[in-house]
Amino acid sequence: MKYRGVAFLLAGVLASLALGWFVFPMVLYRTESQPIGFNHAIHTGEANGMTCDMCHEFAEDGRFNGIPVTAKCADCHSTALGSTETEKRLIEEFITPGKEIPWKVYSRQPDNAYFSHATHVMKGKLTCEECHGPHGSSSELPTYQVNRISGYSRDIWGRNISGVPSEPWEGMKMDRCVQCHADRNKVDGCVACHK
Amino acid sequence: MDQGTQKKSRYGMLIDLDRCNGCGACMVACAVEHNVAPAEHKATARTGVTWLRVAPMSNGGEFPATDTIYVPMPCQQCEKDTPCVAVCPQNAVDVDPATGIVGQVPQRCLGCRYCMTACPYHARYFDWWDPQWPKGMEQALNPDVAPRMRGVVEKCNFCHARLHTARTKAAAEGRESINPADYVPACVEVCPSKAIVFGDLEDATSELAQAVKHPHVFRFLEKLGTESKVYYRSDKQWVLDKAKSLQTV
Amino acid sequence: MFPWIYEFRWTVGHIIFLGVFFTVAAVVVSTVVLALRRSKKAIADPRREALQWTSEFEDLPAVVRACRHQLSGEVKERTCHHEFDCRSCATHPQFLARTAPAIHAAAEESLCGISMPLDRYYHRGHTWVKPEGDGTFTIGLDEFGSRMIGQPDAVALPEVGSAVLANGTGWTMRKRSSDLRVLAPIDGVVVEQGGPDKGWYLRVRSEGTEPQFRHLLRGHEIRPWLVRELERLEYALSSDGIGLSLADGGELMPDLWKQSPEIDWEGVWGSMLLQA
Amino acid sequence: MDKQFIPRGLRRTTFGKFMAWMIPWILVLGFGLYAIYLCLAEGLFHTNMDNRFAFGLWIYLDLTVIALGAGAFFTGFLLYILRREEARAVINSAVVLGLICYSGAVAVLMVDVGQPLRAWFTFWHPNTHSMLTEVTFCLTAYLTVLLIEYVPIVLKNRKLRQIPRFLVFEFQLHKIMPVLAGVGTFLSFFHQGSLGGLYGVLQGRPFAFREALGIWPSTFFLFVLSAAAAGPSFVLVMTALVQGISKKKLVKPEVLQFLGRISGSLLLVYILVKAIDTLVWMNYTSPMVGFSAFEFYNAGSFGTWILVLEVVVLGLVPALLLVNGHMRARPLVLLGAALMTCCGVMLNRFVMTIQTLALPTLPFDAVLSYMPSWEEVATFVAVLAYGVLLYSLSFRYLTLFPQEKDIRQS
Amino acid sequence: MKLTRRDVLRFAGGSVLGALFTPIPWKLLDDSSIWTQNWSLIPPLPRGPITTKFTHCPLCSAGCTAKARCVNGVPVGLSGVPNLATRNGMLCAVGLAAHHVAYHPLRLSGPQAFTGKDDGSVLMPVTLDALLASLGPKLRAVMSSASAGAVAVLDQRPGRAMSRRYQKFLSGIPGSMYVVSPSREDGMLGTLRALSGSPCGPMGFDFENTKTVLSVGAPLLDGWGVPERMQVLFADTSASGKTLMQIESSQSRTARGATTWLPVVPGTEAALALSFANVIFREGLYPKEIERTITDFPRYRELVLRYHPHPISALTGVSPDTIVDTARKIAGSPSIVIAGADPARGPLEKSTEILVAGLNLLLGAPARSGGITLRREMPDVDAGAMPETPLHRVPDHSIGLLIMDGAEYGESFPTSLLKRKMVADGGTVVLLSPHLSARSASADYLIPTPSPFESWEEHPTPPGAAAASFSVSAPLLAPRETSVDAVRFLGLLSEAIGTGTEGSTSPEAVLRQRSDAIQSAGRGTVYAPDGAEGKPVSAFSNGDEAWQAFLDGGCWVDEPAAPARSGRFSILGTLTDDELATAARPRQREGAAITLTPTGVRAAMSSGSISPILSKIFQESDLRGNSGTALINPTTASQLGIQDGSAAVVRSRKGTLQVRLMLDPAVRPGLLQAAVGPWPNGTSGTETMDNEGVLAICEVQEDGTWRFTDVTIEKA
Repeated sequence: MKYRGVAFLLAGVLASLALGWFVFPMVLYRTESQPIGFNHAIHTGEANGMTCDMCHEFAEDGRFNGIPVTAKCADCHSTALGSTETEKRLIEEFITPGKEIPWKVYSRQPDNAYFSHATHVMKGKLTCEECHGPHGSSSELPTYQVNRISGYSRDIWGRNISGVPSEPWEGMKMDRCVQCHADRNKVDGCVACHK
Repeated sequence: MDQGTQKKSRYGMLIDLDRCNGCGACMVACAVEHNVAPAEHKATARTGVTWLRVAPMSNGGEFPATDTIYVPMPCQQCEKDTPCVAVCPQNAVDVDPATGIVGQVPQRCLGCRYCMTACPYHARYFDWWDPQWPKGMEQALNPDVAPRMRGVVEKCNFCHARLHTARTKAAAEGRESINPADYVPACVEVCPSKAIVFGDLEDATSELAQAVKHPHVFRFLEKLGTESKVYYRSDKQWVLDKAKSLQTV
Repeated sequence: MFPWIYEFRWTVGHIIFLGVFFTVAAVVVSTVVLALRRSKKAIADPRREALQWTSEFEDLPAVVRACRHQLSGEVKERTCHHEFDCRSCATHPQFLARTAPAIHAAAEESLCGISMPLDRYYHRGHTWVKPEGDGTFTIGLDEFGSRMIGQPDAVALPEVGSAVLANGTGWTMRKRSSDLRVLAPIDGVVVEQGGPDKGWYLRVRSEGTEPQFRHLLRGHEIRPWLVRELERLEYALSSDGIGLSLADGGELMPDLWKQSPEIDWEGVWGSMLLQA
Repeated sequence: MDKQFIPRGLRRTTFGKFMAWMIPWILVLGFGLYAIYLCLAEGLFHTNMDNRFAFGLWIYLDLTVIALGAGAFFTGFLLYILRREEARAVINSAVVLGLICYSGAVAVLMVDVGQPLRAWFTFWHPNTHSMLTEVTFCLTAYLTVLLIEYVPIVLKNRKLRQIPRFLVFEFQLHKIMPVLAGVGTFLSFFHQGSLGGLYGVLQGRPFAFREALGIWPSTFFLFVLSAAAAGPSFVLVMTALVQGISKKKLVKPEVLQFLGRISGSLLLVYILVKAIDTLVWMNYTSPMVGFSAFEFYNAGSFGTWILVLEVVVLGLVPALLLVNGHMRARPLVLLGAALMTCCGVMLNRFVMTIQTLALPTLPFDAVLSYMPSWEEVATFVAVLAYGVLLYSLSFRYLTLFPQEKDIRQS
Repeated sequence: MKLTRRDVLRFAGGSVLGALFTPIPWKLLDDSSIWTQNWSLIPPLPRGPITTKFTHCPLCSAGCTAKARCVNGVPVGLSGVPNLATRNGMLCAVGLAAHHVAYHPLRLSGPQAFTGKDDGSVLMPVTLDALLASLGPKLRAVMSSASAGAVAVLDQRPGRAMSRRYQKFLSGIPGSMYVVSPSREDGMLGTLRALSGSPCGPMGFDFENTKTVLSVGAPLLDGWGVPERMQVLFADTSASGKTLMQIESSQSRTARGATTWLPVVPGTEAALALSFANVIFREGLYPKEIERTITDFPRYRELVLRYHPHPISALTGVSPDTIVDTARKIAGSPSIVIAGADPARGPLEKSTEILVAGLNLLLGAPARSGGITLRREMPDVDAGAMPETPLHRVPDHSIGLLIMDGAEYGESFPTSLLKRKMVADGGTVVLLSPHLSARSASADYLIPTPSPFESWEEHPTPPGAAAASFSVSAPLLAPRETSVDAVRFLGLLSEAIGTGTEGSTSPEAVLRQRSDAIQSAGRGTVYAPDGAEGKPVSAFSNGDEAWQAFLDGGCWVDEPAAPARSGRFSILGTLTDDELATAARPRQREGAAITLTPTGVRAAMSSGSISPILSKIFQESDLRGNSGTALINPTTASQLGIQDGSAAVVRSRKGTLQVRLMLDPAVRPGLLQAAVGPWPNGTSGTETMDNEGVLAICEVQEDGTWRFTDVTIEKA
């Protein structure tokens, strides 16, 4: 058989490709569930018309508080608003006992990275969507996946395993910071973003 | 920061050796600020991690004509041909063009220690051990500074985390530049005898820029031409002589 | 390292440094690739055979590579650089011109009981070739070889119709656990297979022009050669650390290996059959 | 039992005796591997290096073995580029020695760095101004070249060469060897230089700092020269050592004399340049930054004697012995002078690495001392054992000295 | 189709080739390198809201104001609050990491008791009930038998509201004793107070208004009193216009910072003091009215005139001119003469303390501006009127059961001193401490108290202060479940012996009592920690307001005392002629053995009581010696053939000690200054509870002092 050798070679290539592009991501990432559901769309939609910074707020010194504390939720959800199962759980498990919700944060950066929301949002005039995409209008929380080796959320690398973002906001690796800074002619030392 | 609009700074320090009495408050504050782990049992003065080291300097006289001063020795933030920057094989060290601060990125460092041999001030420290905190003490870590792992080099960066905080505050308040009062390194803040002046050398009106003009102000190993930004001052003649003669042996 | 990595700078230093590095890497890689490609081509017979001989010849000890004119005493010391192929040697004809071949009356040379008939040509790898006059040539293992090896356990001869190449593999023999490659003395196409029992191994027909025997030993060269070969055998055996007496009653013993079977006979036979 | 693997025509000791020689070294290697495991798994506190003595025995070892391992590149250079056929007698041995030196050095470097898993960052984000980057790139590339050069030697093993593919590949590779030798020479030239530059660029260490010629400090060139001078001497010494241990004559005396002559002439040039360099340093470089050169030598237990020892006793003297044909003709003198040359280079590397770090820079510093820990020594010895093992295996099963069978047979 | 080896190889080759075009190798490389950058061996940073709380450093009597930066309410950093109108708030090295103490590895996990002292068994964990069940009968036995010794409490921070609780507890037990630390920084003021012929209030030093300070060994610039107060006043004497003269045998940090240093032969300080007085007398530099107010003036004068500078110069090693100049200097300007010692070195000899204190009386103290001032008594809570007895003045073998409050001692004392005070069979010792310490070995019972920042602490007037003050440290951290505070323990103990409990039952309530007392006294001002204007106490309408002000980190400062009419004092006190005759003997004898003197850092002599991070100054630098290091003069060392950093064995009559010797020209030849603790990270192999370091080999003299011990040094 003339092409027998080539056939085996190709079979090997194809097996690798299948393994690498389909099986590998499944093995590399572990899916974890969020403690409770959350519908951003309801909050930001026309009915309520909330903006991002109403919950994800800045402290007085510019420090970004990130995910709001339960007390913030309780401002509105002191009692159940509606009768969904999620709402019931929110009240019973978190608001009433005053427990913080152990959210898993999609965009959590490692401890050694320093990111000032104030500098980027207030001074640099970036919008939330430029980095976080249409997260604020989603009606369901995306699946949270964690890298088994590095422990990072999958969103840091980007949903696309190739590392090439399929959406402009995808991926939050250092390359993206550097690219954005380079595009804007910012000249920084390493410590400007590393702590 | 934006090259065009952001004012360039050159942060520096002036340490008055006559005021320093070697109490060690700066060393402790520095270690707390930067999440340096307590010493491993076998650590010594030569293997410990002290971003700021206070070293005794003796006049060499015999008792009772002896005199000793204490020299706090943080990273000297060399400006020109920064010895550690040039030697690092993988760009883990750089001089921040916006501040003149020599930054060390332990996450990039491979632990070859070439920079340590290059630094004439011995202001760089290697993590010989895995950093270990007593149980529970990790919740008392400073959230603004990442702990380092073993096998990398670390050093003083003029409490850069405090500059982060000051910048964020400035951004939140809509100011273009930081308020100098918001950016004071830990050692400067805690010195009980107020021996350290910190500031921007670029700003000619700053207390620091004025103070370094005094004739009794010097830098260690000035002739090496590294243009370090940590200045010292002493009115004691033997200190001036010794600092300028350089040679020790 | 690469322009798409964020720390890449288009500075002279970067470009020169990395340029040099990539050049070096490219040279190293292409060298290996070139070697691989060439060997892929060369693996085909008969080039491999020629190549193998070239390679082996280089690794032969200098004493083995002594020029036939040194054997005959025409020159004091001269090492062959032509893979024992006097056809390509420019000096060989000069020697021939200077000294007329001695007339050798005797029909055979005999030393230590080894008889070497002089009606044929001898290859240094202990084969002989005898023109049969009908355009075919008989090839066999000389007595030195036969006594040294004894009766082979198996012989693999080339198929009738296949080509053998001078200095290439003539045939292979298996003796005990050793595979022995016997070099063919001349080019030719096999017309008949022989065997140890027949006293010859191959009969070949030369393709095209009449074969030349200039590279083979003959007549007066045989005796000095045989003397050296006996010395060499003695050395090869002694290199195994065993003082083995070659001769019993002045004769090289047949089936020499039986004397001391623990010796590395593969090594001895191989080196006598011109394998490095 | 392994006779079929020993090259034809070579006499090697019995397998039993060979194993008796190998097993102690294997044990030493195992012990060293344990020390390496400790350093890698638990941290470098197992060494006696510290923040002030950040480079220790290992870096010294690296610089030394690479200087001595220069024998490989220089022999290749002599044989393939300069076409000096004398070198063929030792080229295989030199390649194996080079491979051992370089792979040992790289292995030790990987233990020496605190985060070996990140060592590849140097390739990804190289700082082209750093001498260490140059060293890393050249070391990696040259180690690759040495491995490729080692391949044909292995493929010529009596058993392996019976496989036609190997034989042919070996043959083809060998034909292109001059290209690799050229590349190797180029790489070796650079990283020997960069290793010299490693210390020469340290403006914070006035004892080591040297004026630059072009972009490289003078030590760059001094290291190249000294390595080129010491390389042949090392090959000579090792050949003599192997001859002594195996009790066999492996090369013709002319070859050793040839090596000695090359080594001696280069050493003479080196010493001359070194002397000029030292004078410039003493009278210009060092005083300019406020340090008197002689005070360095009078610090602690160091003394001017070290300079005299390095330049005169272990430099000029062997150089003169080696360039003199009459002296060179005496085997003992030849060997002794080569040994002195090697020691001189080792001392030079010691001065550059250890003394540089021991000397104080700040007015309140003292002369530092450093004594390697058992883990460091064990790692060092492991590399030695690895070298002995690899060399012994190569010596037994491969043809390292092509002249060996000729010598015995003639 | 048969699968050949070649096929398998081709397939493998193809897979390798294919893998290069998948994310596998590249992503693994990326992730593994990220792993090395964040690997699990380093802890994650705390995340949460950042807040600021004001408190006071609870580690020593200075009680410096501190600003705590908290994440999730947990303090992650402390800093001083400088320029506070009340009290200086720059923290010292020890205080800057006070928030780590709660995590110290040497912390006690629960109550412990020796379950069999004789057979050498070790402390074993016990339940609190079992401990009380065993301790109660012992206490009752001691109370009921005169021969079993007295019940005593050792309180190393007297003057607190908690101290009053102890005193009250003791007042219910006949024959009990309230014992305080033997060495106190302002011990000389106590001596001065005792010299008064009539009842006299507490005293302080008016450093702010003084011109000249003559310090006899007091470590003024090395942690004495309130560190920042001293730093600000004397760190730069040329700028402040003040003169600081330090009399000390070695060149301490204070001696270095002082204007002048008088290197004195150890033990001759009293002679030097008398010699100064001699000059003052002969030159008539003293205020004439003291001839009337000093009751034993003629006797003093007669004594002093025997101490002419010339002979004394030979004795003390201080030149006659220096003696004369110094005497003129202190007599010619507002001045303070202060006696003290390195905190590890314990109390001065009684005669030295009295004779130095007497110099102040000679210069017209107390109530002199820039000298010794009188201050008002603090508004007190229900004191049991128990007199304070310093430990070294307690009669030997008189204590049958001792309750030690707080293992931590800003100053230190040898365990052998304690043993000497206990009854012959050792009695019973109960130790209330958050962690193991050197003192734990002498205890029979260990009660784990809340650690600093978990506990309610109060800070009454710090040593040497010119006016009374008070502040509170409210807990920043939740105490461990197993910890038992002192108030609860006293209550349980009272229950166990059947005397019943009374009064407040929580430490908070105890402190509140003091707050209420201040509020009802209506004097002074409470200053908020943020530096705002103070609020007069009279402006607080009720106790709750005042208490809230204290909880917010406020500090109360009393009004200055009215200048008092000079009272009558005895200048020589109870000193006998014999005592005076031997007062001025040089401690270091010519040609004698090496003299060992302990040295230490205030509040940092016990490993468990300080942050492990203090390893930076005690272990990872040459700034301070840790347990097991000793300083020696290079000349002495070379005579002994000792190298810098070498190990040696120090031998005294009490035992031997392994030390690492460091050469220091600032140490007087012939002296060996050995560090008392610590090993801050608690990981030392020798960090057992019975290791008190150099104090174990110090000889306690007849008078209860241990400043100097004759030793020999051998190379190890």
